[in-house]
Amino acid sequence: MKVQVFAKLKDYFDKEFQLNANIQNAEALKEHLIRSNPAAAGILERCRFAVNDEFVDTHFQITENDTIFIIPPSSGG
Amino acid sequence: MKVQVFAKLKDYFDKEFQLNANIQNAEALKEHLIRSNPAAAGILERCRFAVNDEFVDTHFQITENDTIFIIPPSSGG
Amino acid sequence: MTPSLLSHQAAVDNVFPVSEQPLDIAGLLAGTHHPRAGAIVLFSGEVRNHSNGKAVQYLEYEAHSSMASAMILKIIAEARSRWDLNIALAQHRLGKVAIGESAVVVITASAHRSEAYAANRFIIDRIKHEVPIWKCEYFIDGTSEWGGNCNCHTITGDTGKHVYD
Amino acid sequence: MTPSLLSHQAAVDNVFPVSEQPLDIAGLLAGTHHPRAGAIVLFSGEVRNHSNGKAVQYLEYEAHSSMASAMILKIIAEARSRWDLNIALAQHRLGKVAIGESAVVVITASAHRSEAYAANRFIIDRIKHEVPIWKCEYFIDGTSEWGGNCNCHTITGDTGKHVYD
Repeated sequence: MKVQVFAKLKDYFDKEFQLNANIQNAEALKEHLIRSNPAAAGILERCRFAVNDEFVDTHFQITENDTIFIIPPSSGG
Repeated sequence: MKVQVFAKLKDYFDKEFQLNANIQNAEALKEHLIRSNPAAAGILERCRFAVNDEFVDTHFQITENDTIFIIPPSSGG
Repeated sequence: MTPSLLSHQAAVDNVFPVSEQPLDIAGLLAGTHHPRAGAIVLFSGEVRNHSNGKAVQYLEYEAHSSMASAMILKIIAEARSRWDLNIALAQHRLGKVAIGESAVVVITASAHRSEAYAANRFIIDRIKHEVPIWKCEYFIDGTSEWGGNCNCHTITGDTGKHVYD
Repeated sequence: MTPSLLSHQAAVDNVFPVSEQPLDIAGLLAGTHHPRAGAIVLFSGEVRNHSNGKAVQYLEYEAHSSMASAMILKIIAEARSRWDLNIALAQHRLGKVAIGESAVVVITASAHRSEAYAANRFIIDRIKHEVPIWKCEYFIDGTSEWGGNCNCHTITGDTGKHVYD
């Protein structure tokens, strides 16, 4: 899968990266990322996940060709 | 005293006119005008009075040199 | 404070509360940027092409001008005392106003948006209910009517007391 | 409907919900006259020179653009379904934004003012809390910070649930 992150998450991860680990769903992706960079746990716990311009819940089944966007809390306006 | 009226009141009275009757206060002025043109009673009962750019109450003592403005309900905006 | 900001500020402070000329909404808005204001709210009351089911050709506004001006300034001062506003202005058009033109504009600016919205609404509600300005609607069919009067007194029992929903 | 109104209308309907260019607030407002709209409300969220006591030099907005655009259009559609609106548009600036410039504009128009205010507030609240747009504050002292996050989840216990005061 491809992962794309935004805003403060870029302090912890590349803006875009490929993950080939066996990750089933969005929750597992979050846990994987926290293990790979524990300092990002705080912000990751407050993020949502999106696929194809729609939010998905943490049980969303990720397939190999998906691009997962990790969405921190909004601060627009 | 001088009297000045606005909006719908102009259907019943001249825009400005002089009154030399012995009229003590705003309430008496209203009654005088209703007697002189009973068709205006409905609108006059809903009007307020102003002197020197301020609303005055119906007991306001009118002196000879005052200009009394009769103010229908607002319909600005 | 930059010179351009100063001149904008001056332009805005000199807004006269009633105007026989078309309201320059874009110009007023351009003058209301403020480095401390995070939120600007503008209200424009515009002339509709229908009123109570009748086709409107244009409106004409009459006022007790000096009293209307004084009252609008007082309402703005009251808004400033209630909310922390960087900018507060209002201007009402007088005379003939065409469909789609602005009859009244209110601009408020504050650090946060709640104040700007609340103050804006407060100012326009007070203007519409209390300030001695009257509209006459001229209809396509040739008739005309002094219309849209505040009739709060039927609820409050007092021509000096209003309900601002 | 006059030709000039048609072109205005077209201009407004083509407003893209996010823009890398400075927002043309006066132009958008000029395009939002509508013969059936008696009330127009405009909100502009502008960049303040201070944030949490620190002097701000400028902001930079980042977005998940396609998702942000889709969500803003959906929020506008929801506003239109809740209120009878003649006009509803919103545009958020992306990239570097200077002090006093507009970061976001919302314009609503309706027959009566209550709807225009309520819908306007609804749209900006939803945009600020939900749409994937983030601001980074660059301070005069050379530091920067991703700031002002929605933290409703601390109240609602759910990153997808918001409180709009």
